[in-house]
Amino acid sequence: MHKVEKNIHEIVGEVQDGATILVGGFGLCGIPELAIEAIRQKGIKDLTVVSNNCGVDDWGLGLLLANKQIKKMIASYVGENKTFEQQFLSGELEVELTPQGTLAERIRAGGAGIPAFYTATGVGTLIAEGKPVKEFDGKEYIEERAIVGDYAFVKAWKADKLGNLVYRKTARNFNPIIATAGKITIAEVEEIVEVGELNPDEIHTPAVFVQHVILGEGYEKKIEKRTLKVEEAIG
Amino acid sequence: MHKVEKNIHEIVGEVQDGATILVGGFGLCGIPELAIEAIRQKGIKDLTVVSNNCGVDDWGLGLLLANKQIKKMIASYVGENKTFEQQFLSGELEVELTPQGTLAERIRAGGAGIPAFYTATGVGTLIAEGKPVKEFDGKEYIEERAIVGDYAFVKAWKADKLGNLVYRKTARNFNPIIATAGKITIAEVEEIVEVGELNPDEIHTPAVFVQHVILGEGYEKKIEKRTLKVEEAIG
Amino acid sequence: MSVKERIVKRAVKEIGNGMNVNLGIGMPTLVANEIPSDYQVLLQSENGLLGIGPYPDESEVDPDLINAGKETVTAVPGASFFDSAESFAMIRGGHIDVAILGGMEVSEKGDLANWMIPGKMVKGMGGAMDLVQGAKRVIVIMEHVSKYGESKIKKECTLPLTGKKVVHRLITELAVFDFTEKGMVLIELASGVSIEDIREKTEADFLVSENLIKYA
Amino acid sequence: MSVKERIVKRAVKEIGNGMNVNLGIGMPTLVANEIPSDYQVLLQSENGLLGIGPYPDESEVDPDLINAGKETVTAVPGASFFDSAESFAMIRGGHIDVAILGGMEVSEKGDLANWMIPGKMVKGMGGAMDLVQGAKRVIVIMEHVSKYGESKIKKECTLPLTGKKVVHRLITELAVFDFTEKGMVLIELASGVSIEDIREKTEADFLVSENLIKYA
Repeated sequence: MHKVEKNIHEIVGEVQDGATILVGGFGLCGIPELAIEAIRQKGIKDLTVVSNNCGVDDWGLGLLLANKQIKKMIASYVGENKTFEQQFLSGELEVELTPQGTLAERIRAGGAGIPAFYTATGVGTLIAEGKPVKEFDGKEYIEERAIVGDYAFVKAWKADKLGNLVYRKTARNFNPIIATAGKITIAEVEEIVEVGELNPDEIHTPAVFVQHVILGEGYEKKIEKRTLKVEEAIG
Repeated sequence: MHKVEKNIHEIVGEVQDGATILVGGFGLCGIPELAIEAIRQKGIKDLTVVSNNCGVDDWGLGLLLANKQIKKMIASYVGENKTFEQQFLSGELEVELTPQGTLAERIRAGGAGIPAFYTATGVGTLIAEGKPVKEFDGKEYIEERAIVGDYAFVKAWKADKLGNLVYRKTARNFNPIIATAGKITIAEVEEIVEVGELNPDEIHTPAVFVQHVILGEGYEKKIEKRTLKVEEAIG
Repeated sequence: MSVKERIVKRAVKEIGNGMNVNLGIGMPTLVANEIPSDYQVLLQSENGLLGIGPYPDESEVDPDLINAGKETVTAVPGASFFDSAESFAMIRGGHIDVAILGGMEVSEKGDLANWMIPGKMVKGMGGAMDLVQGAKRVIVIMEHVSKYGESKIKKECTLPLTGKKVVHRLITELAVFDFTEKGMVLIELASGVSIEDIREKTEADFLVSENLIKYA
Repeated sequence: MSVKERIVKRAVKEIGNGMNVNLGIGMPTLVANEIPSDYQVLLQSENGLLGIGPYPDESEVDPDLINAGKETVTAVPGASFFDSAESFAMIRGGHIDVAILGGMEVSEKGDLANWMIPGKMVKGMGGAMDLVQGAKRVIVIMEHVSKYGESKIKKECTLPLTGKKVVHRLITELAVFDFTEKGMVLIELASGVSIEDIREKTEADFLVSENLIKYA
């Protein structure tokens, strides 16, 4: 079934206030720019957002934060965003900080029908508070729960019209697992090819996980820390 | 560090009697033929073998079974092998049948440092006996434990000299997860290319998981059920 | 039309256009041939393929390309390959729209037994236990009675279970049942079959749907 | 040589040829520059890259290629990209030989605190909690005392922990300690530093190795 849609605004229009959305990307790398902008324009409120980071003040998920659309954020690192600090301190924003590997595994578990798993990550720290602890082979582990989203928004490099996805370099990051963990998954991509053009051995996200594909244009792909070779930087 | 070795027999020579070995493949598809033959020749005994199937009477893991080298088998389906039945009924062979998805997830968990996870698979069946049960969101799940092997033997299509692996079609199957779950992982491949020749976006198993790479020759790739289009079969 | 053909022709109606479907080994595999040619359906094979194609001709046979029944197959355009953990993430995670499986016994509660017969050699459950728990809809297809004339639709399964309360719909050559909160419900009768015929050949208790469909 | 340089030059000795290594953000990142050029070391970046290369020149800058510190980087030949779940499977599963991380406080039991200061804005732990539990060896590098002259090596950490009993080795500009069953052991002194100097600047109790190495 071809899944290519013309209009991200139509799809985003179905997202209800209060929804849980999963958003791909690491920092500003590999984020679904179009979806974030469409959600901002639509003004959907009280969102629970699951994403490794929360963008910067004027880009990425920072746009939704600035617009006060986020009620709760589940992330591993939010240090690049000043708006975040303000809303958190004022109590407007609820935050669940999760170790990055645990966040990734919780999302993967959500997509894979695993309701909970054990990890040593966070044992003996604040993260373990309130979580069941169990010993395996003499070592302590904590139980972590799966995450599933009402919607998952991912950014891929290429899609075919069935929704098979291929990512590029480190823009892959959380996107493939987030694609599996949304009840509805929307992929925005830089290029759409005909069915059969992607090598089936090289597909990162099989079409079964993707409900809608959107062709994006004019990706800004902002860079947070443009770091150059020292010779170049000086020279 | 280049990991290409000349001699599978030397590596297999390090495997001790009583070791737990994980073996890739589904049926006879994508099995490490060389490693199995080397283990047979070396006569390593009392092996615990984790593999989805146990080959057929005269090929694949069936060779080790015929040679009475397997003490315990952890698998999801062993119905293609008559030797299996004899040894099982005579009590020579211990068997732990595990649902295929649970087997795959247990192996993945072993490679990923997850000691245990919950699944609905097998709830209310023989498989659940003796396993902790826990309810999440009103539904029952059973706890399943991770599997780690002393050695993991996989078959890939191509490797580079660092040990990055690429698989071909459904010969991928259990191989990538098994590659992650061995304390020592040995990959045998049909072709070895120079470092840098594999596209980093298309690598299925990153080099970190692989300790030794062996170039195989003369793969038989036996077919269990050669099934043809009806027209062709008749015509 | 043979009993198998009848069942298969009814079973294919469970597959909608655009669905992702897993067909079990044996009779369920035959359902693939009946899928309307204008449908875009992706067939999943739990060994790591989404988009099973027809059996190959001689020149296409590839030992690296098999289905979960270990038969040589082809892959359709748009197919993808993946490892076994991802394959069962698809299945367990509820991404497969329909799984069609064979059965040895089904109970009135929707329990399924289809993997072992005590006393006979245990072959293993393969992916069946995962499929019945994970697929959005689980359709069992089987003959209504055993070769000894015994009902395979039981009050309680006598064989070891594959899954408990997992069957959504059961299709036999005589009837179709749904499993609901209220119990097992007869929803369709095959042509020339009466409710009494079904009662006689069915050990399980069942309700009769108000919208019972009879095939003329 | 600055304090940082000293620490970094000592830290690089923890990296052996052929290892897979994760370097934390900040000072640990500088260790990469000191790895002998004839070593084949793969640097892992937890956002999904094994084989980090040097920073790019202008023409190589690619917004799709960053490290865990969100800096633009390159990838070495033989590098691979993967998703975040696989990246932490690598880390949590014990496939990374060495992780070198910065620290705010280390306790004599090998506890590490390096992610939050109560009262200051919480930024998040990123991948640090996974790294300290998963890497085969966890090396912490930090200055011996705070800018207020207080020992950062504590009897008990005062800051919230990143991990409990996770540090294998601690490297400061003055000394190197190992964490063993018997307790924290001083194994190396920097040039011109005495055991008494270390006792004075270290709140934690420690043993002195019989094979204490002194750098002339």
